[in-house]
Amino acid sequence: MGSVNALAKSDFPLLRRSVNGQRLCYLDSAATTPMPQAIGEKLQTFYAQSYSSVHRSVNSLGLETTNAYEHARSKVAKFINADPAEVIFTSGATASLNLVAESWGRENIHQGDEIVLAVSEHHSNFLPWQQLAQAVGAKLRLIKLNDQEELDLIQAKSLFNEKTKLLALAQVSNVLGSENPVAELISMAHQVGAICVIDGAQAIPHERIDVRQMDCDFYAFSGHKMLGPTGIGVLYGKKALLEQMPPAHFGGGMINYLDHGQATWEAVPEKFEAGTPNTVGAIGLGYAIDYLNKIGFKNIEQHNQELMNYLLPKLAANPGVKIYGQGQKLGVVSFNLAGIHPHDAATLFDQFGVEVRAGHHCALPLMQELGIPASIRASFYIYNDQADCDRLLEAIKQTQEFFNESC
Amino acid sequence: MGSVNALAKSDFPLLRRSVNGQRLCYLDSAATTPMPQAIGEKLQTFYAQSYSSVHRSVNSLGLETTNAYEHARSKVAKFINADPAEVIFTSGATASLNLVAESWGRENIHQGDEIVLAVSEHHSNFLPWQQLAQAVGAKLRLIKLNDQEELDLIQAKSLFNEKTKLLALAQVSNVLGSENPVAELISMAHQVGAICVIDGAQAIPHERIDVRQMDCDFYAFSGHKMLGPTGIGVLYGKKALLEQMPPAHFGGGMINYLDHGQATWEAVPEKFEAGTPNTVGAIGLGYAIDYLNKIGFKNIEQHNQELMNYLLPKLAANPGVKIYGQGQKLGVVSFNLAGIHPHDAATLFDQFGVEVRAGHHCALPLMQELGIPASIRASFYIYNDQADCDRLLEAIKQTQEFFNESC
Amino acid sequence: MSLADMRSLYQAVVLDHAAHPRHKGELSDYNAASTVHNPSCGDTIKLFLQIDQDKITAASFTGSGCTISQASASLLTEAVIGKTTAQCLAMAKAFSNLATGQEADQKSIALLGDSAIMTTVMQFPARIKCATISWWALDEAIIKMKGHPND
Amino acid sequence: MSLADMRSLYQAVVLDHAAHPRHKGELSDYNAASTVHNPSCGDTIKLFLQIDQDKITAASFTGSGCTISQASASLLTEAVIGKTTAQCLAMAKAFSNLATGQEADQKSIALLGDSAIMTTVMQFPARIKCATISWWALDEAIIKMKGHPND
Ligand SMILES: Cc1ncc(COP(=O)(O)O)c(C=O)c1O
Ligand SMILES: Cc1ncc(COP(=O)(O)O)c(C=O)c1O
Repeated sequence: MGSVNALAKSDFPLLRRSVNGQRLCYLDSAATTPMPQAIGEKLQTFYAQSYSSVHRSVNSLGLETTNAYEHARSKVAKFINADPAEVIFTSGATASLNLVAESWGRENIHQGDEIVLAVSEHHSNFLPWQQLAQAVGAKLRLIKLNDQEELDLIQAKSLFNEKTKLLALAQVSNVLGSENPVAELISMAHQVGAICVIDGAQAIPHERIDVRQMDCDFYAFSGHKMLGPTGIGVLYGKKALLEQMPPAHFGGGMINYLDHGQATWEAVPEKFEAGTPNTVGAIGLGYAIDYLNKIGFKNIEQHNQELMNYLLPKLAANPGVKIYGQGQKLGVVSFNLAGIHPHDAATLFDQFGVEVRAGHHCALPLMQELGIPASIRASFYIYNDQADCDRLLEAIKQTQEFFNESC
Repeated sequence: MGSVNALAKSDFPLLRRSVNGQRLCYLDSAATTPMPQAIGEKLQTFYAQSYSSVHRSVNSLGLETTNAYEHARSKVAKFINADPAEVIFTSGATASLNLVAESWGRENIHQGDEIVLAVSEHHSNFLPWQQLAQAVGAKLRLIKLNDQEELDLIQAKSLFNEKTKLLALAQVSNVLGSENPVAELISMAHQVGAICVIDGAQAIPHERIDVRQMDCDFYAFSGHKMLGPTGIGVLYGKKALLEQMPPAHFGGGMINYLDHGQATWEAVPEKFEAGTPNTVGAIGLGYAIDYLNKIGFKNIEQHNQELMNYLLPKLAANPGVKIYGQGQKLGVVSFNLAGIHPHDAATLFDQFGVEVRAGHHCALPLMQELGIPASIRASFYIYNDQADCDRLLEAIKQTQEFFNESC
Repeated sequence: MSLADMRSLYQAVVLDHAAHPRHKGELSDYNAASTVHNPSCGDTIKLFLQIDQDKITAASFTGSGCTISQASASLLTEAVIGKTTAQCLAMAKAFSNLATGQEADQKSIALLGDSAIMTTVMQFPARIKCATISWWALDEAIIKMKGHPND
Repeated sequence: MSLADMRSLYQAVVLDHAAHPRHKGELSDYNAASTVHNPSCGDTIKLFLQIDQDKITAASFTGSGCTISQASASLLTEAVIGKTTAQCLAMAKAFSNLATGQEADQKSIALLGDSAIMTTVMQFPARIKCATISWWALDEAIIKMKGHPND
């Protein structure tokens, strides 16, 4: 073991299991993160001791659950520096982004309008806008990559004009792993009066987010990529915007009154939370936030940076390795091995217990821009250590030998 | 204790807690059900031993999770007698019903068309259709109550005509607790070529569902009302219909290809599952199905019927009690106490640890039809016993005395 | 069960106001009004005010609801008649603060008079909305008519 | 790690077909074709067939993909030339069955010839799709041209 030790590896029993006879080397945190054992136990306790239904209850048990649910909302609000009324619980980042498209988008994007997107957007922040644009006759304008394979700010500048109604942008790309120039792009967008939707799915596990300072209009993320349970996500929106927007889904818990067939809506955030919410999911997300706060983002950032500083030079030194994107990596690195298809490589890695992702990473426009069908992606988080980097490097070496010998 | 013993009460630690110094008497199962301890433990084990991301993985760990997720889908399919490709996982019944409105509804309901709904629909099966109708200029036609306060089949017959495009109907009302004449209404709807959306949220915990035999076109329900975790639900749809429908949400995992800006969709059910699903929620729903199958619907139905047979005559014998709906009750009974507002009654009940629901139960059109602002609802399930009925009856008596003395 | 707790919520004066609400019915003349719903139960309170030279000269309410909401509305109408709109806004804020367990300034509390009795609802968190909705209606009716105090 | 397992997946003939695919490129004359994507990785196979009097007289493919999908497509083209469309449909079904660990009838297996080697992919569930997509394309191309066998 080198100097980079895992933060709290022992909290994750999953990482002690084996895969194909090897101890698991989990390098797919950008897809989803394991949940700390203690959070699972707390959720179990909640189900066993307090679980009931939220809202609309006049009984004590229901109130306990409602308070726990709203307490989770407050934790999220504090975590991203928002007001609790600005925090909408959804089933995940994809649902959050669709909500913006279905509610704000349908009301505000019209024929001839333009939407600016990065070519590196995840399908979840690409397709909703593409489909909306097709439906209303608006136009997508793509921020391309410069020769560092990072977003091209100069080209981006030329995309904004008085027709631009929206900027949809990932804070951190799930393929390139680099932080996009969000501040600059938001300011370009706001200068022409456009609204900014930031997809924070890959950023929020890695850095302290302050939506007010960022001045984004919407911010979306998922719980399962930040040590929380599955099926829960968040949409932050500026209150003034949320208040003007119509609800996107309809059902229990989101109306104020229904009279002569006319419905009026509850205040935000309830207006956007039709139906029984994922109560325990939200509470679990709250626990994940407690956990991250306890470790502290200073430690998280430093840890991941040290891992990258260790790994990247060694990876780059391998002449058969092509790394995509030359920016600083937030724990995520995508690459290809010369002459070896990423699927074949991943199958070999898997035999070593090294679990990476191979494919297009739900970023086909970026793959097309990079001129590749797919890539290998290794993504690291607080429980990974230098030994995991070494195992990846060794798996790469063996894979290269296997295919070079064989061919 | 009388002859009606609870089925498996000991599996639910929640029911051993106290509320306001009294042992909990949980009579709000129509809102949500507690989760058996063993399911929580299994989910914890899953997170600790196998959890990873579904789909799009070429690694062994991801495949394990994908298999568990798809196995849960097969369990659901078998449970309702459908094909796995016809089972879409959603975040709950509300999301399922909105999905039908957003996808099938927007394509197929046009100006001048008519939608038939029961006046007793839950807001989650009322508002999506009301809003759609308002948006496109279609018309809602309501099935009213007869003098038994059950759906009026004779009046219903007069509502169907060649303009009817859709019947949206709860199988069991969450207020009246009675089974609606689903077979008759579906057949009326199909005769005029209309599509049938059945809201099974209240039926599925109580009886064996066979969607093929029922011949509904869509069927929606939630996991958290059938002993499963929160944040998971199902939309069943006939495969031929699902295949024709456009997706309602867009994101990772639901496209087949994206080329020159044109997206083509994955096959069903993936087409409708954009984004990372509530993997563990779906697996938990699978465990809940195992649990229900083990107890057996014959036992569940008999148990709930025995409870109702015990409770209802005693409740009806109290001259200050007005019960709504004269049909057979599937564990759910709504009533009011003469001269006492349901909120005041529920607050008193709560002091006795008797947790009921008081309010409009997200069924304002029904409340307006019944001419009341709200009601008390007591709902029973497998863990309730005769002692719970007695405690409700006692709470009613004390509440009546309290307010009658006081006034 | 603690019937004593119940008696503190349902005091004689509360039950009396609920059973015999004061100023119930629509005012024949009014120049400010507001309707507020309690979405959790479907209860509705509509409040009517006649405001002359910034003073409440008449107040009434309609709508159905539980003992708590009816009594609170009835007590409210008694408390506000004769008060200035500024006093009313201060009272609404004080009531809402007290009912949710927060502090309020003594002067405003004094203005509440008998109506302050409803703030015992604080001990029954599930019922706080029942007691406060008529005060929200007051706040809203005045602001709708006069604009926001800071405008 | 078991490199032996890897050798059973990546046998010499597989690597050879992947490195030197047979019949790669668009046919100048063809009367049936189909494109199939593997949505999990973005791989694409486009298959071209010339069918004369119900016999495959020429076959080729284009598209990019992993060793498994390229080798499988290459082996497929070799296997189908000279077969009838009915034989091809039977082969596609047999291949897909074997690759997913199910049974297939001996006659169809015999028709597969060398291409059957790809069904060892069965031991690598994550890669089954890679091996089968060219066979789906075959099935689709024939059915598109001729209609469903039961029609
Ligand atoms: C009849 C009925 N339909 C639909 C729903 C909505 O279910 P959910 O809130 O879980 O989405 C409910 C419960 O709230 C219900 O009782
Ligand atoms: C950048 C980015 N955006 C959006 C998403 C979608 O998140 P989810 O699948 O949890 O909805 C992901 C992850 O899949 C992502 O990496």
